[in-house]
Amino acid sequence: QDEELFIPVISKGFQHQFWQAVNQGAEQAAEEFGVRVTFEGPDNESQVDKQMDMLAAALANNPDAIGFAALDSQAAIPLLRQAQEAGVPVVAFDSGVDSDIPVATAATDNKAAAAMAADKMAELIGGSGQVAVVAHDQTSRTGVDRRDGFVDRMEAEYPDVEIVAVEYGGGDHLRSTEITRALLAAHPDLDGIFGTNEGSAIGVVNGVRESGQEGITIVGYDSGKAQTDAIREGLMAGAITQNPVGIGYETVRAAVAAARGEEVEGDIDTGFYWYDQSNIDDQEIQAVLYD
Amino acid sequence: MTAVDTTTAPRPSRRGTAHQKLLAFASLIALVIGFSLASPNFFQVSNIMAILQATSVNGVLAIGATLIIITGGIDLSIGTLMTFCAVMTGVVLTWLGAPLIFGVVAAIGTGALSGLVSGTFVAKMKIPPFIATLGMMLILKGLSLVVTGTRPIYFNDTPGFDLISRGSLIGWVLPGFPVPNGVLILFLVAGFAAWILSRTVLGRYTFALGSNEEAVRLSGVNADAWKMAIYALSGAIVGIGGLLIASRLNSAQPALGLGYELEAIAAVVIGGTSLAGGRGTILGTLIGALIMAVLTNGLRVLSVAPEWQTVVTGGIIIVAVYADQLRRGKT
Amino acid sequence: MTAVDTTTAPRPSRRGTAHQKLLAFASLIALVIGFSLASPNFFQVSNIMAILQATSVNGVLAIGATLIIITGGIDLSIGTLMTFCAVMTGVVLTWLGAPLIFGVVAAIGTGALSGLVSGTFVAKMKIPPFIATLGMMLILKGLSLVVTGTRPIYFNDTPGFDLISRGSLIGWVLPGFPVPNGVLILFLVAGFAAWILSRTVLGRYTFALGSNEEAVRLSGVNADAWKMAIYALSGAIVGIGGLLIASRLNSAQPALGLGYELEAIAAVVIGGTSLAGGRGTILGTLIGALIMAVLTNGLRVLSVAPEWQTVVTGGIIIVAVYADQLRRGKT
Amino acid sequence: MRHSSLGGGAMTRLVRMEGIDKVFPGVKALDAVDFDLLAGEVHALMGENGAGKSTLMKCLSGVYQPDGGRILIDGKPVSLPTPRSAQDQGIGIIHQELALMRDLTVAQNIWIGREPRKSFGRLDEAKLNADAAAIFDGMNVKMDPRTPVSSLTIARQQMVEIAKALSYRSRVLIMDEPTAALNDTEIAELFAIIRRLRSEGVGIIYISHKMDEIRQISDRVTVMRDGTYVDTVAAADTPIERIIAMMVGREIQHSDIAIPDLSGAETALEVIDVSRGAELKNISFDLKQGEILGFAGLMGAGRTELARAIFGAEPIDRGEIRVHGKPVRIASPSDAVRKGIGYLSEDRKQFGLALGLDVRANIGLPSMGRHSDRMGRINEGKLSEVARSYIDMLRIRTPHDAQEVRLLSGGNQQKVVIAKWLLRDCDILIFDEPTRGIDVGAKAEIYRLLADLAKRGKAIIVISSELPEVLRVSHRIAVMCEGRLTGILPGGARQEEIVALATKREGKTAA
Ligand SMILES: Nc1ncnc2c1ncn2[C@@H]1O[C@H](COP(=O)(O)OP(=O)(O)OP(=O)(O)O)[C@@H](O)[C@H]1O
Ligand SMILES: Nc1ncnc2c1ncn2[C@@H]1O[C@H](COP(=O)(O)OP(=O)(O)OP(=O)(O)O)[C@@H](O)[C@H]1O
Ligand SMILES: [Mg+2]
Ligand SMILES: [Mg+2]
Repeated sequence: QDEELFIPVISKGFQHQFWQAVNQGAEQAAEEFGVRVTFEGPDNESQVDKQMDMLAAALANNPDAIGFAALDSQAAIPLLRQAQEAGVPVVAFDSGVDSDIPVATAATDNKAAAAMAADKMAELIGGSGQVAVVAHDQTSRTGVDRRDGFVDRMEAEYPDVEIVAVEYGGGDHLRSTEITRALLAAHPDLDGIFGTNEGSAIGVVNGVRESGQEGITIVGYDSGKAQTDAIREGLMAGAITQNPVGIGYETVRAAVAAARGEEVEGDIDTGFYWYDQSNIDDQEIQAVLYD
Repeated sequence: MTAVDTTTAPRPSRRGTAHQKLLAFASLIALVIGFSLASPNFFQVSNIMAILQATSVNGVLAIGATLIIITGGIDLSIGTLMTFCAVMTGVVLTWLGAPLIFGVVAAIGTGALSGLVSGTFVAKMKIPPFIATLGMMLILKGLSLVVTGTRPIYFNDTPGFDLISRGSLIGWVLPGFPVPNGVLILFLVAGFAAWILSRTVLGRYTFALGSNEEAVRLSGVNADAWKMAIYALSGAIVGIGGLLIASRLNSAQPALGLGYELEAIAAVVIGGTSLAGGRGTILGTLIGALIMAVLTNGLRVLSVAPEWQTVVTGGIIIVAVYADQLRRGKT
Repeated sequence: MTAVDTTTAPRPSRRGTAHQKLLAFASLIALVIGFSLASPNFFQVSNIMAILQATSVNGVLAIGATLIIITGGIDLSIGTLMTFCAVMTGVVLTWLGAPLIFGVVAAIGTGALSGLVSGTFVAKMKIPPFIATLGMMLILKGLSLVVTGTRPIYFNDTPGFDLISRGSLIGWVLPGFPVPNGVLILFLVAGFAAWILSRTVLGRYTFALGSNEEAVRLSGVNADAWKMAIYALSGAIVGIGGLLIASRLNSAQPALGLGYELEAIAAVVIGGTSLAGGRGTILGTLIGALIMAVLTNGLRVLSVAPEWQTVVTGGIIIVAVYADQLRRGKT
Repeated sequence: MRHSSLGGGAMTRLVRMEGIDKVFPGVKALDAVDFDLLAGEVHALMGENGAGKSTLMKCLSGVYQPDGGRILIDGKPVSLPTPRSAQDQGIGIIHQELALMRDLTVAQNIWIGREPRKSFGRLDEAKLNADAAAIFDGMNVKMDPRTPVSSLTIARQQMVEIAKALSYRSRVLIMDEPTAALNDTEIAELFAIIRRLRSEGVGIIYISHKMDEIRQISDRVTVMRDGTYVDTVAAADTPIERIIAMMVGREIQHSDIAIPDLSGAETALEVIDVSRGAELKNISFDLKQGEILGFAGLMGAGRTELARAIFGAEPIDRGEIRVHGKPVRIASPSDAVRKGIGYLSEDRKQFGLALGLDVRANIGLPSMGRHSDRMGRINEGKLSEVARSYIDMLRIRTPHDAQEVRLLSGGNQQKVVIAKWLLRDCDILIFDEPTRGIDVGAKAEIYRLLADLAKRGKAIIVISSELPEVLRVSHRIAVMCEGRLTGILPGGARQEEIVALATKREGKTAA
């Protein structure tokens, strides 16, 4: 290992806090293992082909291993195969890649996490009532999984809870705010709203705050200062957080190991957590929050 | 018979501007009535306030766009400039801890400066506005991320900042009429822009440049300088939009803004301003922005499936502009 | 000396179109050399192929956009139309299980039809192209989601579909020269479009409409019909782009496409086509698309931070067009 | 011979241009041209289309920078880098190509750049309109200063340009073909204004292709040919023929019209009771093959409207049009051309030319079908060949057939429009102001050409605001007034008869 290892990390985005936290974890690991890491991702989670171009450019740089969060794993297979042929190990992260090419996967089970949000929501509104979802994306893997995880669990376990609407704000804070206000107008008896990522959740908080309506239970996803503040203030009941820093760290750690020809663990579950006013200051939770 | 007589030939009735505004207004009213009939939840004070609030940012951006479009230009950097102005406000207020008013100055100043840069590209370097502002759109988008380190800046330490858009001065004076300040600011900006356009030299040159730039130049006017001034003014107005969105989100979100420019331009054109330049009104733009906001809100209140919302919005934009064409008797 | 003599005055060098292309080409070469010096990994066969592959979709879209822009129009629906065409291919091939060729027909046919609709809006209903295609952009975006039920359609059951873009016919004939079929198709489309523009009546009218539509109409030409034909042709070309992207991703991704139109238009303008209409070349557009692809790829290979990539791209778009203006001696 | 007899007098010399050169890509537009202007004189600048008149004046008004030579004002060399700097030197210009802002009102156009202001950059709209009204009063023209320019006809726009130029109160006033779009009464008004300015000591440079005007108004005449200075002469003691000879450098053949016997000719076009709104009222006439029907009338009489209606460019409310005896429905210009009707518009810039395209493409525009194969491939060689033949025939001054039309002089652009309709070879041709901006030599050619076309059996309508022109070419003369056809006179009618019909209002007889 005389030469510094080079590990490009291709994520699903870079502008969101979540991805920045992943980046942070990756950089932590890079420093620890003395490798060089680059981090990039497309502007939004629909740009499947842009991600392909990024992967192609990364491969051109003769990397020692690659971290990759596939927007669409099927579409990526030819390039992944190319990596495999070139002897470049691939570590999948965030959501998995439906293929045996990646040597390891560091991911959150988004569906299970969203199902947990549904459980909490149902509990908080007393097992019955009307609930709406402000999702961040209608087609991306994370958007679909979180929506479905939430909706399916509600339908399966809580027959008295009605999902009255699912709207998509693209993770844009302002659009999600606008959506929330329309939802509040359209459903005067609404009890709770689930925002499926940081931007959506903050938008929901904003919209509810602006409308001045009381008694809406808000459940969020991911962290960021606005969400933790809202939870402390009591505006938001609680949220699911993943462990983005851990994801980034584990991805790079596995990549380094694979590049050095060491044994790596195939499935690295980085976990998810529910946090609310009661546990937000716990050390375990604080470790996975970012702002 | 002298030449004088020939000029008294029957003249075609001027195509009434009053009439024009009436029609855009009619579309708006039709939409409102339609949605009200379709859902009892639509025409409620709180929802109307939501719609007005939703109009505020896009409305201000659209007013900025109107100025540029009347000169015959276009501005694709509106959305990301808005964000960049919000970011600069955050830098000044949160990072430097300066008093509120400096944040306002920072937003408007950043907007004006960036507008001036775009204006220089267009006027001095003769880069087509579409490209100059496309480039600016990317530059500003990147800069927002660079400056913030891709992290939002929160205004929690600046008390009162969120009141800029959310408070209600009017509601304070006239309880029961809780018009948010954001909307008040929209109308103030609209009034100011309308005044500039109709009463000042700058406004005159805005129309003149859009009508025939070469003629303006041949008349000995320093066309470049005036054009740059218009771009700077438009940028300053976009800066106010940045202030409004920052206040509404109580934070500067660096990744926001892409796509807002098309919404603003759509509002402008629905309001009857010609993309060819030389013609347009602020009142029309306001109505256009309201139409967009009512449409978006109404479709959501009706719980139309999101993908169909997109389709219907696209269709209505086309229909609204077509109605405008029909009225002008172009087809 | 009679007036007749003056018409045979020494023939000046025609304001060199050759020269023009040379300059845009020079920018391209400069970029390539710069990146090659900056990183040894840039100028490698595999990376060059990656760049060419990345050019193929945007290049085809940009060629479609070139036709519209020469008529003095603009097409914002390119990106979402590309996606819609890919989706319709998916419907035909995967859902209906039709043979490959029908997928190709579906993509091109959908594109042509949609182009015809846009063309009708513009030519017959006199809706400004910016707005007509903005509406179409939203409509098509929504329709792609509606048709697919927001899920991608995979082409796993259509063997050979991915070869449309990924295979290499050239590499098969000339091993060691593995130019992907996508690139081959790009060049075929470019050749065809260039032929249309320079040699056919349709091409002549494309330029004429962009130069002075009213004069074309008053020359007894059925301007509306020709314009619609151009929009349909452009749509068909975008359909080929849809085919290419579907083949590259071996799937039809219904949410893709927004924003691609601006990239395509940027390529067109960098290539020297005037947004005012009446002037432009396909070769220029090709070079413009290559410049964009080299730039994006090169910055990535250099591991420039993504936010700075955006800033630099914006800056280079402006500089490239400014260089073009300087050469034309406009400033 | 360079210095005119007037030059040495007591009058002050306002402008002196010495050895001015100007080169455009492919064209040496000016080659060492000298010119001078005295206070209180009208100095006519003459030359064929493309001789360089407009270019010289653009150098004097700060639009172009000369490549060589110098300009002296009041004897002092000056540089005029911008239109503004020329204005500051007291030089005003009416450009040949109208340069108005269509979306602004008349008054706003006139005062652009010099708006009366109140505090805070606010406009004083009332003063603006009042000042504009005062200028029109002084011109004896009735015009509402609040009218948007876009609703004015070309002639009215020309009036606005003149008013604008006057508003500068310049010491030097350049008029580049100000009368090209005006009728006789308006020209008379303009001349009155010019004479008044001259008496006030203003120096006026006057460009026109109308020879009779030169006689009437100018003191000295400078002639240019092919970008070079030819001579400056006193107008009073130089016969027009001499000036023409200096301009063209060759003889011009005049041919008098012979009115053919068309009794046996087939009727090509019948217009029956065509009406639209207030613009066209119950118009009926017919036109035979081989006939040239002139249309006379005052500005706004509705001749252009009628032509556009026949051509399908504008709808008609009522009435019928028959071509070769068959009733036809013409809903668009393409219908009209298919039926064999061609229309040459009076406004070449807006309606006649694709300025960004080359000469060849413009000439070929209506005839693409005939120069392409079934697959739509253009036969470039053939097209270029015919384009060149028309360039020669009409003496279009262009370096080659691939020159952008926008770079040609105004008159040469007009010839391109003519060429395009000649090439289309329609049976029925409507020429609206075909010689606007065209020099004497070329005019004669065009008159001959019209006669030739008629001889070959074409049916031709010529709309012209120049009575001598109508009289010169027409076999019959139709006269319109306020949207009505007030009468059709035989060729060779007297001018007074035409004027009487042109002013014959509804319900009254001519004043
Ligand atoms: N910008 C330009 N670029 C190239 N050539 C030009 C340009 N402007 C004028 N020319 C050429 O210069 C010559 C002189 O043109 P100019 O307009 O001065 O003629 P003119 O005497 O005013 O003719 P007309 O009587 O037709 O108006 C013409 O051959 C014309 O084609
Ligand atoms: N002085 C005027 N003021 C306002 N409108 C006018 C005036 N003159 C003409 N028009 C408009 O133009 C119409 C007819 O003009 P048209 O161009 O057909 O006349 P023309 O006989 O061709 O005269 P010319 O082309 O010389 O102006 C009128 O019915 C009127 O609508
Ligand atoms: Mg001239
Ligand atoms: Mg006329």
